[in-house]
Amino acid sequence: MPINREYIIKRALSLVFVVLGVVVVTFIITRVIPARPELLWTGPHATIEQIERARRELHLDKPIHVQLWHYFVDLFSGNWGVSWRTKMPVLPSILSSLPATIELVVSAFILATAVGIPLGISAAIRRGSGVDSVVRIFSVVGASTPVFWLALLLQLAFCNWLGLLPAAKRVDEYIAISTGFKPLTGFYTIDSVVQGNIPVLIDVLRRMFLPAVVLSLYPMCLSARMTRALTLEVLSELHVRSSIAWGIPRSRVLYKYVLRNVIAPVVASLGLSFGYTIVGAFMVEIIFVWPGIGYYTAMSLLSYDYPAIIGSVIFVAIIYSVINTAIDILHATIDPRVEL
Amino acid sequence: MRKMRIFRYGISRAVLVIIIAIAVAVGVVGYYALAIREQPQTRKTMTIFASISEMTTADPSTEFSNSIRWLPLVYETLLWYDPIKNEFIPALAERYESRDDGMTWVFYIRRGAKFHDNTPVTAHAVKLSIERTIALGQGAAFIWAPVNEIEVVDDYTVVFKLKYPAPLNKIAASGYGAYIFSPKVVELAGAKNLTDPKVAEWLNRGNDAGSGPYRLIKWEPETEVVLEKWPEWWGWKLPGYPLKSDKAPDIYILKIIKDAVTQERLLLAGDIDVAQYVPLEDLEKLKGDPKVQVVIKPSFQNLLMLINTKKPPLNNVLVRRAIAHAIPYEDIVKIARSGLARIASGPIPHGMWGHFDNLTYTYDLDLAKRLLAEAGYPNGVDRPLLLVYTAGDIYEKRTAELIAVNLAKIGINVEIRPMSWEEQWALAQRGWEDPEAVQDLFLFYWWPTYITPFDFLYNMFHSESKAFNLCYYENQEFEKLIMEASVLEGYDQARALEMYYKAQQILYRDVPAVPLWDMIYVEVGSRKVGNLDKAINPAYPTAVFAQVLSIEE
Amino acid sequence: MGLNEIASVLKLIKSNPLSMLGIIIVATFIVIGVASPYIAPYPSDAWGYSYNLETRLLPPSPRYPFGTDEMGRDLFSRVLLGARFSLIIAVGVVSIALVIGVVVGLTAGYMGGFAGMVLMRLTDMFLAFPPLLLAIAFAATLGRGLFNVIIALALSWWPWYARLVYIQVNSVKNLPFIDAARIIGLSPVKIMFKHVLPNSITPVVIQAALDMGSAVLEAAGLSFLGIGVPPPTPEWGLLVSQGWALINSAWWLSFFPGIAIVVTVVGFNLLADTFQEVMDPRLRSTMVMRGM
Amino acid sequence: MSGTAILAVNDLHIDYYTFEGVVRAVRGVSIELCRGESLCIVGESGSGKSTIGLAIVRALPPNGIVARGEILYNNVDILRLSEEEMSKRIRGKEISIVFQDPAATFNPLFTIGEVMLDVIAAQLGVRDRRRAYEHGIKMLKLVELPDPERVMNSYPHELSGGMLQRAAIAVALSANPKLLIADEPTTMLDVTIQAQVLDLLKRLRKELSLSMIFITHNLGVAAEVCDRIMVLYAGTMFEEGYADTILTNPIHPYTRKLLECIPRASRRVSRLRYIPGSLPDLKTPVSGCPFEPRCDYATKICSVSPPLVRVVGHRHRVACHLAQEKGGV
Repeated sequence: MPINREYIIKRALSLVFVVLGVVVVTFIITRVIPARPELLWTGPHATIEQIERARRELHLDKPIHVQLWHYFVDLFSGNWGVSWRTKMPVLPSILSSLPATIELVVSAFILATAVGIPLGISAAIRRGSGVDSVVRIFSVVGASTPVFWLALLLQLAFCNWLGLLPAAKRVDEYIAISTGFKPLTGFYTIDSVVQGNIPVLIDVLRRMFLPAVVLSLYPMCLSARMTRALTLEVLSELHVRSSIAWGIPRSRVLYKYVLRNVIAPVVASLGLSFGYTIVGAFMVEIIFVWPGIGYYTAMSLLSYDYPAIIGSVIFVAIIYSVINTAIDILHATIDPRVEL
Repeated sequence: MRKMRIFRYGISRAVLVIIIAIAVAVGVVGYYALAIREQPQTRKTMTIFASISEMTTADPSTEFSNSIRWLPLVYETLLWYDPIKNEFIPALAERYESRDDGMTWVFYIRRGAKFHDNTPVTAHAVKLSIERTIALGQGAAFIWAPVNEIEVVDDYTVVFKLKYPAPLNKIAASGYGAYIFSPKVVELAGAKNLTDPKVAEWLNRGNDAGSGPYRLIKWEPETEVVLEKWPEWWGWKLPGYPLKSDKAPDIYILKIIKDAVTQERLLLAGDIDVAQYVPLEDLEKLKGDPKVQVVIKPSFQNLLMLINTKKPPLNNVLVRRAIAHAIPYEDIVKIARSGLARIASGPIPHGMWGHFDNLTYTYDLDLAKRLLAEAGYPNGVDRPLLLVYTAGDIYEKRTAELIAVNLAKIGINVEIRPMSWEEQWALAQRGWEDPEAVQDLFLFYWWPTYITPFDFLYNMFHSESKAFNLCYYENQEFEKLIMEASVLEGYDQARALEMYYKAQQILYRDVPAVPLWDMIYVEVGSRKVGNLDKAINPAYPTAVFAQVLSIEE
Repeated sequence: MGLNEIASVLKLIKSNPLSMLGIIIVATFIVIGVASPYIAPYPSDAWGYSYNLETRLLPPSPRYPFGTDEMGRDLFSRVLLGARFSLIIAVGVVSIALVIGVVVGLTAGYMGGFAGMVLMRLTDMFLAFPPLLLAIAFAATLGRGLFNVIIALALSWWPWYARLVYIQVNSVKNLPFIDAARIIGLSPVKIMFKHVLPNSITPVVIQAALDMGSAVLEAAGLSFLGIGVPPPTPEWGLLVSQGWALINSAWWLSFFPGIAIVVTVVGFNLLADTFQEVMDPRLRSTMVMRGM
Repeated sequence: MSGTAILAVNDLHIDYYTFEGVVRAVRGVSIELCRGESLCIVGESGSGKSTIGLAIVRALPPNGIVARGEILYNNVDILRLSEEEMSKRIRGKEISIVFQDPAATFNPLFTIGEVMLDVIAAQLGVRDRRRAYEHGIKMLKLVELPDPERVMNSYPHELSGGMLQRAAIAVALSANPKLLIADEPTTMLDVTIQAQVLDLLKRLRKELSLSMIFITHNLGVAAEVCDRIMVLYAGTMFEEGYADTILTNPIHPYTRKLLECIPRASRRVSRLRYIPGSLPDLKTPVSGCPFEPRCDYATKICSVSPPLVRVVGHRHRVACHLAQEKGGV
């Protein structure tokens, strides 16, 4: 498989520009749109002196391009402001809640693609059949379901009525503390495996199951729909028929040739799925008391903790851009036609 | 007729295999997830307490908010106060005396008490702690306003000299701003002195400098706070000390769980041991559940509707009175709190010293209409009134809606606006300069910093209390009465009480605010948590004194 | 998209029961949205102007098909009225976003050059955010309220339309009749709005109309996060979120408003699917003859 | 005669199912192709000529369905073979195909070599990749591609149309098929390249003694490469015969029109001729002759009943009501 080093460098460079763009947009939202940005930044308990100080710290007394410059400098030197709610600096709080979110989002994301793509393919190759109808209806209904509503209902059904799964939290403190579990990396699944702590691993998986399933639904439907459409498109292309007509066995054509044609654009579209997953996490984490970035953001939203909200927004947007770049590079290794 | 389907079998078999593989994987994980619920041997006893709000700061001098849920476990004051029995429980002070009509107070510090850093608790530490709190001047520092000077007589005797008589025993028992901590923090934090911001930073990183029965071992203010029993605490060894139990939990965890439903679920699933907020509608069901116990205790927290007395038409006392009579107090208690509140009678809550029972407004729409007509609004008020409340508080939300429905009946339209507390308070602050630009009605909780009627009356109704007098109420006679009463409280309680009553009668007549209901606290605990009712004290709202709990295995 | 495509969409809708269902749902949603204040069985309950101690938290019954809430109000009436707010939000968001998107896309596409590039780079910057995240930032900056929700969502949506218009304009702008208009000496603004726009707008407008389902969904999400429409507005997302507080004993409070969201959005998505099959040449390619 | 026929198509009907309705693309076409012979199927686009080619290798698009008829290859009806037998026994090593659009024939994500090696491995059973590779190089040399090594390792987007078409021919021939279907192989190429590819095909046919079905819309091309010509219109056969017969003595009015459309230097026509009118809608059944609306000689009967196929000479068949009368012209 050709890996074009030049392409990767180009892509990484353009990532820098995308991140700069993201920062500019947040600058517009936070500094240009509000009439008095310092009030949002200090919170209402602030005294006149504190507000004045914030004005100076945010460089609001300077011309706008100087403000933008300082905005960049502050962000890249890790000075993301202080939350009103917790009185703690925003960036460390976000970073400390990062592993919980990654663990959840990645599981959901894997689940979504691992189920969604095969569903889409199987629907496409039996277009018009019962399987196809079921997949189509499922993907439409799934993509139309508010993730928070589904989370509430499944929690009610599985935890309250059936009593099969734990309602919330990431790990049971009883089990964690009594087995001496130490969160080293913050990824509890990894930590428990490394420490050979089976009870914690099982507890963590049980607790992750429901939120991950809920979170995966929307991207799952999205990838199923997209895969179905793409497979239909590829199957109608001439090269499929020519390969078969030349005598390559049909199964080989499907597994080797068609599959890669479908996977390449599906991979390219995973970024959007990821975007939905991580924003869905805002709502799912608050329902399942999952102490990740989503929980932090949702809590900040409930109390209008502005620096924390904007910090989370910038952070998530940057992660999203990075993931998209990684996905583009992955796509380029599958599809030789891709050029910048 | 033959269909030429090229893509008939091949790939679907592969997809089938993938789907089956995933299904099997999910099934296996699911099986383990569901079937194996191995509960390992617990070596330590543990209590998990669900807190509805995140912790704020960890600085005992300035903290004036949610951290009261753990501060009294890690830090100690000189005294604790039991407002229901109206008696003091010795803490770091073994005993105390007041002299000169409440102008001088002497506290005798407990020998053998030490801080978690193993330095002894001394009179000097007490002086430094309180002086730091006063010097920083934040949070509840105002409680020490009467103090003129703190003198260290010897290592175990400290004397407070006051500017005017005041109940310093109650002040010293305050849930905020009265904690004693180790002066060694200066050294540990690498600070120049106690007021150096480095001390606060060190504390807010999750360090503690207390002397209480528990130590802070994990500080994640947004998700959880973990306390561990400190075996060296003097109280464990003191026979007959009321605020302790031999079976107190080894680990006490404060878990932040932001909503009542989840708290209830986790409690029923055994994931947590004490839930402070459960949906009140579910309470009857919970009472019947053998796994849990429901503890109901009166509180000193009440909800009032502050009226903007400077903005027409509310600057007319008749309009305010009409509003007071148009509020369905009984319905509000039934619907908003499922009956778990008492209809307020005056701004001082039931059960507290200074409360009087005959200050309730009647719900009488005819009277309200008459008053409104008399005020010159026979057809109702021509503009909608803005009622603000704290977003996310369902009790306030329901109360607000019920008020709006009923005021509409007498021709007053109300626009309800939920705001975050921060926004709401910021808006209301502007009212002192421009009362026309701010809200008309403000749903407002109050609970005392230390237990005195003065705390309620001064903060919400004295014109010098710009921060919380959000009725913008000014009345010389009233202010004179409560200032005098607060001084008398230190040595002549009967006369003070009489003056507090007069003051409340003025409020009843002027209606700067409508007291709505006094909250009844509900805590639901697992059955294995014994002594839960004893661990709750309305003077320290929302705190559970874990050292009193008795964990049954 | 011309008459032919519209005709084939209609044909497709007639032949496909799912598309038919979509039409029915969307039509019902619009009718209820417009008429709900008049058809709700308990109008004052719907607006939140009443309460009733006797009927608190009743489960669904013939009298109260969706049950009652903690204030004793009929949830069915409230959900019906909710359709109105969802409709207002959906129409508002889509039309504002469309106007911004068309102006930006048209200017960038027709003008081209440096200005066009700058505009499109700006559009790309907005598109670098995951869906809904930008709306969250805007909503947090603007504050709660129906109008602010609409603005926040619209401000985060216009880039999609701008790009769509841009692509359309680029495919149209070099057609002979545009050149002709330019030679005659018509002003660029006139050419843009009189000639370029009408020939490039149809697919964008259709896309926007079908996006109304997503607008309903995202507005509900904002309400759930507490930065959407404030209570006592019976907005569906808000109703679900408020029902959460009582879900252990009164499941219906969250269930029915959620169902309303799902059904409405399904309706729009089914229609969108139908249009997509007709308009997307890649999906269509399997239906038309090839290589004959 | 049927003994030497390598391919016999009898009464073939093919339908496409579309949203607009069922398109009857091929309506009862019969073909007889002798070993070593080459047949041109000529028709306008939409006449169904490519569909027949696809049907012979059983590679119709998913919505294309053979409604009736048989396709006998060496007396075996390949429509009755299973997909597996088709791939194992027929495709590639007996019948192979070259398509019109060389860029779309190759999967964009795979090198030419990968496709070729897969064909060689599947049809010739050459599992050893080096041997297969050598064979592939040999095939690429056979189609006169310069630098075959580079072509092997190139992705389709890296090669020109002409090179791709040569590569496609090489892949199609790599398992030594006996019958090659060339579906307008030159239409999408530059004029100079067209001639080269045609020459190549002619040469290969001789060298490898291939039978060939050459599908084109251009009678001129047909005359150049083929022994026999079949004229197709709206899914039905109008005229079939030896190339020189068709060119010198066309009977069907449509064939004549087609001949008039061939641009010739000698004729000095001021503008290119074309046949007025367009193909009939294939979704609606036609009661008479499908060419009737465009035909200069149409009579009453032409719109009422479909013309029968008549033999008018040695291996010369015509489907026209007027054929008998005008036969002698």
